[in-house]
Amino acid sequence: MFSNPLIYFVVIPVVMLLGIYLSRSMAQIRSVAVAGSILLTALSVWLIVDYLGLRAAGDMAPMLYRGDWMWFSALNIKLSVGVDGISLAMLLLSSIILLTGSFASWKINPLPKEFFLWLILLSIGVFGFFISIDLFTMFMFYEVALIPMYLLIGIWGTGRKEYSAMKLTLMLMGGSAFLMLSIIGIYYHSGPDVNGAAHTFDLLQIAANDAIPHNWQYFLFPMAFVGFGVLGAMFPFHTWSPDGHACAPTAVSMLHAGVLMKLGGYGCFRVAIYLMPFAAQELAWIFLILTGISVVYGAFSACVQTDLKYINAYSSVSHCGLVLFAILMLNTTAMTGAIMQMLSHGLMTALFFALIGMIYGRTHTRDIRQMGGLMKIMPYLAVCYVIAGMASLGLPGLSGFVAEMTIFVGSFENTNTLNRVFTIIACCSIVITAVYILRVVGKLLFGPVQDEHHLQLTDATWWERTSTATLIICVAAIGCFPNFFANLIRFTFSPDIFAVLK
Amino acid sequence: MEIKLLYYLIPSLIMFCCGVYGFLTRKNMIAILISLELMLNSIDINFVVFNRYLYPDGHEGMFFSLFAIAIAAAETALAIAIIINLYRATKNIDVRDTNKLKG
Amino acid sequence: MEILFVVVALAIIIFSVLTVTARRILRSATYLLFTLFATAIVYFMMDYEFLGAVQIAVYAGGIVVLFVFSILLTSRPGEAGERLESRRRGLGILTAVAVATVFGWVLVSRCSQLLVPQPETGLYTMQQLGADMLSTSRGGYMLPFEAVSVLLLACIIGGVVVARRR
Amino acid sequence: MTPINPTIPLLILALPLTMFLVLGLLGPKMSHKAAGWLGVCGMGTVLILSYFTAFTYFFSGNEAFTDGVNRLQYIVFNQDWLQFYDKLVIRIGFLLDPISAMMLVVIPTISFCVHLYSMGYMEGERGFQRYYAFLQLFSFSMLGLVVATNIFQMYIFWELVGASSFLLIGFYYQRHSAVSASKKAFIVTRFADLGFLIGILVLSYYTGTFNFTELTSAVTANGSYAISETTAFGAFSSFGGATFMGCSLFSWALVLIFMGGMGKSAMMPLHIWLPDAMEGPTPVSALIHAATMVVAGVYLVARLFPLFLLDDFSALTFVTVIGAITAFYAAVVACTQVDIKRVLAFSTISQIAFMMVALGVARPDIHHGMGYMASMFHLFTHAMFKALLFLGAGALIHAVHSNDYTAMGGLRKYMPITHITFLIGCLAIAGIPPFSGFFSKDEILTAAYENSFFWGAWMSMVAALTAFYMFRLYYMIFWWNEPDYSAHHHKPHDAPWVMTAPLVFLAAVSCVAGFIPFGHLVTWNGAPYTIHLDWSVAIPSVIIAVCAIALATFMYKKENPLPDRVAKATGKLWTAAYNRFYWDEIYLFITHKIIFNCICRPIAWFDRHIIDGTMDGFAWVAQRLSIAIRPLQSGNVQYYVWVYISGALLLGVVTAFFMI
Repeated sequence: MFSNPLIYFVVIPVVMLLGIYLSRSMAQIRSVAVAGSILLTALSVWLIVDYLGLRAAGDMAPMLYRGDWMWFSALNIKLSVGVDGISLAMLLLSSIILLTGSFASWKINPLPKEFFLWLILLSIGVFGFFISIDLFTMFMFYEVALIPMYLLIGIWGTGRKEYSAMKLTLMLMGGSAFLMLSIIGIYYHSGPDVNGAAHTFDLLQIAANDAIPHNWQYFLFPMAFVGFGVLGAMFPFHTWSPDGHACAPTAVSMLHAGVLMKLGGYGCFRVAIYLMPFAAQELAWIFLILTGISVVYGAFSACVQTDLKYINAYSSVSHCGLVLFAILMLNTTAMTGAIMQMLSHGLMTALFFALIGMIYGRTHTRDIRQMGGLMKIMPYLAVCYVIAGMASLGLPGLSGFVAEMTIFVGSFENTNTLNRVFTIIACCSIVITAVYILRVVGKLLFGPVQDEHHLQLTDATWWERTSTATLIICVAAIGCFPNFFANLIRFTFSPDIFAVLK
Repeated sequence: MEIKLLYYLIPSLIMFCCGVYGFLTRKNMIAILISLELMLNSIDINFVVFNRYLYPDGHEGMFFSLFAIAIAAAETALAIAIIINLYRATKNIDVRDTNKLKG
Repeated sequence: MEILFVVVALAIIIFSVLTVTARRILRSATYLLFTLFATAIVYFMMDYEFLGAVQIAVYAGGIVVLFVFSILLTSRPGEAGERLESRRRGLGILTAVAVATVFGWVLVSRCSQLLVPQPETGLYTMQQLGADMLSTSRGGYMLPFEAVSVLLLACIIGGVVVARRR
Repeated sequence: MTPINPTIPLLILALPLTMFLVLGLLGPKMSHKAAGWLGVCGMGTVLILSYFTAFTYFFSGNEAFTDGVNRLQYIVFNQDWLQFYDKLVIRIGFLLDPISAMMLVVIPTISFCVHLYSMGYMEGERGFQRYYAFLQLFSFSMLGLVVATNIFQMYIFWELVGASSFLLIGFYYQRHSAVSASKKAFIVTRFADLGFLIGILVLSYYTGTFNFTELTSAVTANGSYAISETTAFGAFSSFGGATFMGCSLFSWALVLIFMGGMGKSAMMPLHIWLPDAMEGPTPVSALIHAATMVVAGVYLVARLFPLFLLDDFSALTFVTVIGAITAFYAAVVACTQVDIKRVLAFSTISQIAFMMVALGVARPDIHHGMGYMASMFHLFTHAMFKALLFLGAGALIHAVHSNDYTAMGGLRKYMPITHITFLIGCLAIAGIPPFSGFFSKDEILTAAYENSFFWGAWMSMVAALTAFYMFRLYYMIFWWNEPDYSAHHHKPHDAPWVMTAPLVFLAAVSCVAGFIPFGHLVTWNGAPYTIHLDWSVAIPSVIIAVCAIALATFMYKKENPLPDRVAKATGKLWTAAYNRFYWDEIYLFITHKIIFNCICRPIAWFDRHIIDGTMDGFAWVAQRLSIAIRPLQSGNVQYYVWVYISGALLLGVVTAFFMI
C-alpha cells in the first residue's frame, strides 16, 4: 500500500496532524505546517514530472499510479486511487495553497494549534478527494473537507461568523445530500465490477460499463451537477460564498476559494459528465443558462460591493461560473480552459484573500470607502494587489488571460446558437471584471490617504512576502507558459476517455 | 367452577389500568412510584400465570418475575434516594414543579 | 379454591383502585401493601411458593417499608393530600379506560384460547429452583442472576452516593 | 544563409522586458540617476538593434525580404505559446514586413527620445524608477504588438499596452483625476477589446487560424510570404456567406475587430478616454497617447487590410465614416480648448482619424492602394511631429508649471529652442511644405479625392481646421500677451539638454521626413510605388492651410477681444465644443445612472434579498418548525408516558385489527 506515491498525499497530512498535536510552541506548529506542505508540494511536482515521463513513454491508461484496496467488500467499496494530469494539477494547486496559507496564518490567534489541526484535516479531505477514483471514498473525503470549515469560520472568523459558518455548512451539506442520492443511484446502475461484484463505485469501471439507463441519467445528472455545483458557487446556490468568505479567516478563505470551490468544478466533470454522457449532452443547456447567469451576475454584483471580501467573493462566483460554463461546453478546448481557469482562479483568488487578510490585519476594516492611498503606505502589498487584480481581469502574462481565452475559443467552437449567445455574454464579463477590479484598485490603493491613522502602518513582513510572492510566481508561470499546463490537462479530454466528447 | 387463565388476567388488567391512571394523574413523586409498582406487579402476575397455565413444564415466567421484583426493588431504592435528596434540596417533590434541570 | 380466588381478585381490584385514588399518600402505600399481599397469594395459588415468599419479603417487607419511610420523611403527617385537577383526572381516566377497553377486548376476543384450566404439574422444589438459578445450561439463569447481583451492588453504591450529604 | 540573425529581433523584445523586471524589482534600491541611465541605455540598445533590423529589411535586398520587385513578409521566429486544438495555436513570433519594420523605426525612436527627455522632466519625482520600469514595459508591449505574427499575439500585446498605458496614466496615483483617467482609459479600451476578442473568435472559428500569413498572404518559394488576394479571398469564402442580422458575418468580424482599433485609437464614440489620459506625465502622452499606442488601431486595420478589401468594402466604408466624423469632431473641439495638452490630444484624435480615413478610402485599383501608403506615411510623420509637440508642451509645462495657456504667453523670448521646435511641429502638422506633414497629408487628401470628392472636401476642411487650431495654440503660448512671471521663483527658461536634445532631433526629423521615398518602402502589397505630388490637390490645400494660419494670426497674435467676440457670437456651439459636445456626460450617465444604478445595484439587491432571502427563508422555516415541535420535549415525565401509552395503544389496536 505504501509503495503507491499517492497514498502519501493522505499520509503526510496525517503525520502533520500528529506533529502539530504534539507541538509545544508556535514555532513548532509553524515548522511542521510549512515543512509538511513543502513536502506535499515537492511530491506533487515530482509526480507531475514523473507523470509526463510515463505519458511520453506511451502509457495511455486513463489514470496512472492506480491502487485498489478493498475496504468494505459487502458493498464493494474500495479505496482506489489514481491520477491523471488534471488531478495532478489540482494536487499541485492544493499543496501550494496550503503552503501559502500556512505562511499567511503565521500569527494566527487564538488557539493556533487547533487552527492548524482543522486546517490540515480540511486539506486531508481535499487531497483525498483529488486522488480518489472510488465514488464512495471520494464522497467521504469531500465531507471531510466540508466539516472543518464550520469550525474554522465559526471560531476564527470575523463579523457574523456563526451565521456565516452555519449558512455555508448547511448549504454545502444540502448539496452533499443531492450528491449522495446521485452517488447511490449511480451505484445501483453501475453495472458489474471486474472482481465479480454486482455493483461498483469505481469511476473508471462505471464509465467503461456505461450502464446507467438514460431515464435514470435524466434524474441523476442534475442531482450530481447541482450537488457539486453548490460548492462551485453556481447561481442560484452561491449565496454561501459571499458571507462565508467575508467571515472566514485568511487562510481559510484562501483554501476555500482556492481549492474547495474547485472540488465543485472537478466533481462536475469527473462524476456528472464523465459518468453520464447522455444526460450531459441532453441537459447541458439548463446548466449552461445558470452558469452563464453566474458569470455576469457575479460580476455585476461585485461592482457595487464595498467590502473587499464581498467583492472578491462575487468575483469568485463569476470566475467559478466560468469554470462550470466551460465544462458544459463539452469540447476539449473549453474543458481544458475550464481546468486552467480552476488553476488560475485558485491561485489568484488565494492571492487576493491573502492580501485582503493582510490589509485587514493592519487597517481593521475591509470597507473600501474607509481606505485609500494604501500604495503609499504599504507599497509591497499594494503592488501585489494590483498584480492580483490584473490577473483577475485577464492581463496577458498572468494566468487569468490564458484560461479565459481558452474557454472563449473553445466555447465558440460550439455552433449552437444558445452556446454562442452565452459565450458572447460570458465574454462581456471581462469588461465588467475590469470595472470592479479597477474600482477597488482606484479607491483602495490609489488616491490620497483617507485615514491619518493608516500612515503609521507597516508594509508586509517576510512571511507575508513569501506567501504572496509564491502565489504571484505561480500565477505568472501559468500565464507565461500555458502550453505546459494545457498539455498536462488536455490528455484526459480526449474522446477515447471522455465518452461525451465523441 | 374451575379457575381459567382468563380469570387471573382480568384483575391484573385492572391493576395495570390503575397504575396507568395513577402515573398520569398523581403529582407526588412517591405516588407516581407507587403507581409504577402497581403496573410492574400486574405484569409479574401475567408472566407467572401464563407460565403456569400455558407452559407448565418450564419456569421462565417465574424467573422473569423474580428478577423483575429484584430490579424493581433496586429501582425503587434508588428512586427514593433521589427523591429524598431532591426533597432536601427543594422541600418539594411535586413532579411538575421540578424543572430546574430543564434547559 | 374458587372462593379464595374470588376474594383475592376482589382484593386486587379494590385495593388497586384505592391505591391510586387515596388522597393521602400514606394510605396509598398501605393499600399498595394489601395489593402486594393479594398478589403473593396469587403466586401461592400458582404453586410458586418461593416467588410468593419473595413477593412478601421484598415487596411487602422491603419496598413498602421504604415507601413509608420516605413518605414520612418528605411530608408532614396530617397534611391534606393533593387535589387533582379535573382535566388531568379526566385524561387519566380516559387513558386507563382506553387501555382497559383495548386489552380487555383483546382478551375477550381470545376467549377460547384463554379459557384453559390450570394443568396439573409436579412439585417444583427449592433444590430444583436453586440448581436452575445457578445453572448455565438450558433453563439455567446464572447470567441474569449475576447481572442482577451486580445491578444491586450498583444500586447500593448509587444509593449511598445520591443520599450522601454534600 | 539566414537573412538576419534571430538573436537581434529576440533581443529587441527581450531587452525591454528584462529592463522592466530589473527596474521593477531592483529599482527601489537604485538611485534615480542609475535607474534613469539604465533605462536610457537599454532603450538606446534596442534603438540600435531595431534600426539595424529595419534597415536590413528595407535595404539589404535579401531574397527573403524582397523578390526583386515586391517586399515580402518574413517570419524570424514563431514559438508555440498556447495550443487550442490541432490547428489553432497562439504563437509568439516576430514578423518582418514593411509596416512592422517601419514601426520598428518609429517606436524605439520616440521611446528613446522620451526616455532621455524624462531624465530631465521627471527629475526628482517620487517613483522615478517605477516610471522607467513602466516605460520599458510599454516599449516591450508595443514592439511585441507590431511584430505579431498572428492576430492573437497582437491581442495579447494589445492588452499589455493597455495595461502599461493604465499604469502610466495613473502614475501620479495620489491624484484623483489621474486615477479616474487611468481607470477610464482602461475600461473604455477594454470595452473596445471585447469587440476585438469576439471578432477574433468569429474570424478564427471560420478560418481556423490566427496567423496573418495564413489569412492574408501566401508562402513564396524561399519560405517568406507575399500578400495574396487569393488567400484573403480563401479566408473570406471560408465563412461560406454566413450572415448575422442581415450583414455578412465576415463584415461583422472585421467591424468587431475594428472596434478594438476604435478603442485604442480613440475613434468616436470611444474617444473619451484620450483627452483624460493627459493626466499622465507629458512624456508619456508623447510616447503612448500621441505617437505609438494610439496608432495601434490604424496598424491593426493596415495589418488586416487585404481582408478589409473584400466583402464589397462595407467594413472599409465603416472605417471611413467613423474616421471622417471623428476627424471633424476632434478638430472642432480642439479649436476651443484651453489646456494645451488637451488641444494636442484632440489634434491627435483628429490626425489618427485622418489615417483611418486614408485606409478607408484606399482601393487597390486606385494608384496601387495609395491611401494605405499615405496612412502609414502619415503615421510615421505624425509620430515624429506629434511627439515633438508633446515634448515641447512638456518643456513649457515644466517651465511655467501649468497646463493652461492662460498662464502662458510671450514665451518665445524666454524659451527660444522650444519656440523654434514647436513652430516646426506646428508647421508640419498644418501641412506647410517642405515639412513632413505636408507630404503625408497631401497623399491622404489625394487618396480621398480619388475615392470621392465628398471625402476629399471633407478632409480638406478638417486640414484647414487643423492649421487653425495649431496656430491658435502656437500664438497663445508664444505670443499673445505676457502674464506676470515674477510670481514664479525664476523666469521661464529653456530646459536642460536632456530635454532639448530630443526636441531638436525630432524637429530635424520633422523637417526631412517628408522626403523619404515612402512609396518604395511601404505599400499594402509590398509593390513599390513612386509618389507623385498631385499639384491639383497640393496647391489648394497649401493655400487653405495658409489662409487658416493667417486667420489664426489675425485673431491670436496680439491680445485682442476678437476671440471672445467669436466665442460669444457662436454661443451655444462654442460652449458645446468647449465641453466636448458632452460626450463625457453621456458616458457618465450611461455608466453611473444606467449600468450602476439600474443594473448593478438591483442585481446586488436581488442577490442579498431575494436569493439570499430565499436561502435564509429555508432556514427560517426550519427554525419555526422546530420551535413549533419543541413543546413535545417538555421534560414532563407524565406527558411522555401518556404519549408512550397512547402510541402503544395505537399499535395494539392496529395489531389487533389488522394482524389477527
